[in-house]
Amino acid sequence: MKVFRLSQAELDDMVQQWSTTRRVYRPATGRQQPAQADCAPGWERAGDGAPLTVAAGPSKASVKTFLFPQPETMQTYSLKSSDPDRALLKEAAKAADKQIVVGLRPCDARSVQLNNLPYRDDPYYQAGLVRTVMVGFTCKAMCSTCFCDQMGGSPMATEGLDIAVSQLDDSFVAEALTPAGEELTAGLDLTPAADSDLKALAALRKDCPQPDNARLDTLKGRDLNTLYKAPLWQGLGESCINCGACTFICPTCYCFDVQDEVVRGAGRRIRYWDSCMFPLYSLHTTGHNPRGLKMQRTRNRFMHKLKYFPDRFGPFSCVGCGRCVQDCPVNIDIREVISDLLTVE
Amino acid sequence: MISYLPYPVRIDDITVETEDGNLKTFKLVFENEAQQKAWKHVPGQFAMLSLAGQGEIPIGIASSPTEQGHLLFTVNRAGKVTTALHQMHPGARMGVRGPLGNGFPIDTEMKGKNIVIIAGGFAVTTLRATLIYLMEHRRDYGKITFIYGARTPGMLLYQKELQEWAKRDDVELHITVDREAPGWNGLVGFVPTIAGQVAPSPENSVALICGPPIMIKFTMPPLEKIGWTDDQVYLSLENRMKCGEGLCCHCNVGPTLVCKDGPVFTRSQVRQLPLEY
Amino acid sequence: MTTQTTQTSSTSQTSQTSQTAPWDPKIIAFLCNWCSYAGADLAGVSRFQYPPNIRIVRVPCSGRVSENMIMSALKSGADGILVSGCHPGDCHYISGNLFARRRFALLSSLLDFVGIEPGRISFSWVSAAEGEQFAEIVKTVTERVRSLGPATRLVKNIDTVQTA
Amino acid sequence: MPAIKAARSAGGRGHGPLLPPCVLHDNFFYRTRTDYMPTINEKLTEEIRAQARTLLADGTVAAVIGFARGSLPMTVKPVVVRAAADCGRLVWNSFCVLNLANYLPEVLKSVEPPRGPRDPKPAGPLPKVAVLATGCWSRNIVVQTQEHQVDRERVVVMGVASRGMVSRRKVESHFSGREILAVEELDHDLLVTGADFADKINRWSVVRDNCQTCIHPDPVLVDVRIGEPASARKNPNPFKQVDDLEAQTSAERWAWFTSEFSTCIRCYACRNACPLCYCPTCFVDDARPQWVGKSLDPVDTGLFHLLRAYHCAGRCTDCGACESVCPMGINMRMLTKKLNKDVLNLYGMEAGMQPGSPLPLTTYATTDPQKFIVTEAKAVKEDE
Repeated sequence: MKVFRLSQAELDDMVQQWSTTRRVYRPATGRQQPAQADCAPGWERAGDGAPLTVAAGPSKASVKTFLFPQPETMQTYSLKSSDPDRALLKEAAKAADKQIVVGLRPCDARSVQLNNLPYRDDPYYQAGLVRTVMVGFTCKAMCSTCFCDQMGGSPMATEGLDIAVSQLDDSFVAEALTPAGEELTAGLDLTPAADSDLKALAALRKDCPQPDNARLDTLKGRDLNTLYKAPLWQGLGESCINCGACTFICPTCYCFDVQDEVVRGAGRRIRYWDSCMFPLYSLHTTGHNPRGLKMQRTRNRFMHKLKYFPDRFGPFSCVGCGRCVQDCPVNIDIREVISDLLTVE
Repeated sequence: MISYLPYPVRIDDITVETEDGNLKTFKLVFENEAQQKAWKHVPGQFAMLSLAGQGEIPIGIASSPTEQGHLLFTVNRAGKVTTALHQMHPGARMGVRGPLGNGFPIDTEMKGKNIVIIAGGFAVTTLRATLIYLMEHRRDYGKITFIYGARTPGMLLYQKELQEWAKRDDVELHITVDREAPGWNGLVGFVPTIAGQVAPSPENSVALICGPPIMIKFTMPPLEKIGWTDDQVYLSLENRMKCGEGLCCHCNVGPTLVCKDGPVFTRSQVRQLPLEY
Repeated sequence: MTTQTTQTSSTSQTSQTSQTAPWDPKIIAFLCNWCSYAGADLAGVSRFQYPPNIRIVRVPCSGRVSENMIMSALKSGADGILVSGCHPGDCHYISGNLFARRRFALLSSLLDFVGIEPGRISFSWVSAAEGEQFAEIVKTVTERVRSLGPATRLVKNIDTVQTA
Repeated sequence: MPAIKAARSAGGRGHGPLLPPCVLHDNFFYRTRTDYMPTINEKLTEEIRAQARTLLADGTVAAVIGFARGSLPMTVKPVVVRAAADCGRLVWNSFCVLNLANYLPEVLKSVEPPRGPRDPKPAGPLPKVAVLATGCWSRNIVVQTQEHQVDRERVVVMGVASRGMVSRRKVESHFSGREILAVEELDHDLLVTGADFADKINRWSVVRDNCQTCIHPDPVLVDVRIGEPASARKNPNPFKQVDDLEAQTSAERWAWFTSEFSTCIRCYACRNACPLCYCPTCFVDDARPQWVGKSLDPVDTGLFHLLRAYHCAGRCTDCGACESVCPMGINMRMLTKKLNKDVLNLYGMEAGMQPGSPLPLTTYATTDPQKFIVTEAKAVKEDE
């Protein structure tokens, strides 16, 4: 691991240098910018010379869009009758060049690891992991909606990052944590961090809230059916409008739907984000819907995050970024849901 | 690593199975011989049928692994993809992705046991695969009882095979229709009633039940009365699926993913799940 | 986040052919069965010449044409759309075209508002006896669309789709 | 790292450490003052609670749809109260941006005695539901009645004159993204507090665009009056934003449209927050035929928004819920506002203002303008 000390100007310069040879993305700054042609909503290309500032708290859009694009072209085909390969599906050509995501927070970096539990055998996600270098910023302060420490993360955590940038008083310390991260810093004229910087960083890390999920872990031992039948879902379901806002801004929601699109004889099969909040999600062709009620769908989302996923993989499927808390149209607050679930008899 | 790319296949033959024309059996042949040789499935598993421009659907494999060289799928016309599939002709290209799911425990729990197969309507498809497999490996299993019902004689699938099986003395066949019908000399009555009359012994036995939920609901009490337990009964669940690999989460019933952990479950497993199927 | 740079062989063929062949407008015409379709028929029988650019979709009534159909045609790459029904008062179903008139007025205004060129989508009344008028309208509409050039706005093109 | 510690050590409310300090009672600081006078909204809150209690206690209604306090500043949570004892949860403030009419059909159904799909309707009147309604929400109830989604007989409208709801986004952008930990509401000002700032801003300056241009703040249906009726509001041009855009060229408008909707993530919050969107299967969910693709293709996103807006033509009351709930801050209200303008200009109608007459698109006049018809346009040209 290599550690460097950077001023703001040096940091900007480093990003600028990267952007000459690679695509570098950062969270869209200020008011939502019109998406650039090749950017997902909420992200923009870095390297335009503007100083890199990362607002407190998680970025508006989560990092999952880079590993789990919306949409992902899975296969392509032709439906032209003249084509001998008519209706033959072929793997879609994929970009393989490295892309750099700058400015994600430790919670998002952790979400990449969590999603990797179900997606460890998914070719597209794995290819995305290989080609995406993540340059994260640790959090100097937690927002009032942040609760990463209670979900097993920490504002100063580096898990999942290739380079972790931490702010000291007037400068930054960049830790190149992985070979991919070291490769990015190689060849750049960077000042190695002094012992005093390392000490200050260690002190920050020691001082910040530590992962503490002891209280939540009691959920793992609870009987599934008791939680499933808890009365709290009724009220939640009544407030919920069943939009997909929470699931689409959530870094750890990973459901997808698959669909074919054909335009003038050229077709592709795509997968795109789906939400268990939508009635169509579980609707059978017969018209039967196992989760036909709003309440059942709301319950499914929270139970998946807090019970089904941990039962299957261990950790909770939530990193405590607080995006859903901020943006839920009807103020369904997962922290309240957790608190209420903990008190279910 | 998962591959979402379907194997290219050709429709070799299409059989209209039922009098209403809504069920057709598609005989599919691999375009690539190596892929055909590599294909191995267990009765009870399903595969994704893929139509370029339409989408993918999960369908139970109706052919037994012992039927070499092709795959059979019996498809009910219901939605977008199945309607398009029903309009296709022999020779057309489509795709198959799989096999997916767990299948019936033919080599484990079922081995050496008496097998009772209870099927209703067009849920018989994977049970056809199972029965053929069992008959090919007849010595590995005990007594085989096959109870199958449909609404009318014309709605019975695989009628030719049913006649052939009826001639065999190593399979006990009970074919029934819901109501009296002209020209039908066989059993009349709902599957649960017939199952109660046949009263298969639970001794060293395993039951595989596939059919509409209402049939399963009423088939269990008569069986329980004569001593069947939930652990002996295997059911096959269905839910909306997209990936078939346990990723897309569409088919979850509580923590269980039908596509990955199922579709075959024992009845005691199913009873522990929330009612989301 | 990455532009899909590589396409299937067939897709690139498509774009090549569309580049090499001279562009000629494709216009989807939704014609009411009782008046405009008969008007088009009459135009044919009476040998009134009109441009071969329209592709006719016969509908029971102009009131049957929904915004979904019009937008779907736009999305699929139609350069122009013509919806034609009976003259007000002549509707086979008494008032289908009068309901349609309100809906089309709002739709064309909304599409104009978001920047779809006004000439792309046209509405007209043609009776079964107006073969010549039908030919005239098709000429007018075709010329208008031709002067606008190929449609690009709201035309779906899966070659240039972003993947993130 | 004192900042992190501060956020943590402040603890939370009774629920345990998950909730940070911002969930403290919004008016906590204000109430401790000696010169305490209840604000307009506090008085309205008390009145709502009292009326709801009465309605539930005497059995007039089986449920009351209202708002409860949210967990963050400037949020409220829509709730259905079914017991008089729970009416203390109800609140009224300037952040009630959701349209409660959206919940009405479903809650009406939930209070009916359970019955199977083929069972006949039970004899006798079905239980009623009370709902809070401002001008626009009450107009939506009118539309719902006209469209037979709601039985007017079963609804008790608790009419509140709207003073204009505050846009959370406007407040946040006023403080350029600095985190807001508490907002106290006075009659004409908001006291906004963050970790390192406290400021007083004028309430009207951050009221939502649709409320600022609203000319019908007072409910058109009132069964139980809450507070005073609003005085008539004059607005020289409620369609100013639309007019400004119309003045631009076609290419400029297309540029606006593509950039405005490019950040859409297709979460459908706008659709689901809208009381007009009650179709069992939305056109975007149709598979046969599939009208609109489902991914983030700009064409599909654009088509979704155009068709969604168009389906609201003649029915939209400009309540602004769609815009308020959008997590990406898209101004999709511009499209419905444009349609509202056309409906008013062409047919002289405003949604929900004429309870007795049919909706504009379910009727016609033989004299409807048809300038856009090709035949006619050509004839006019010939005349010239």
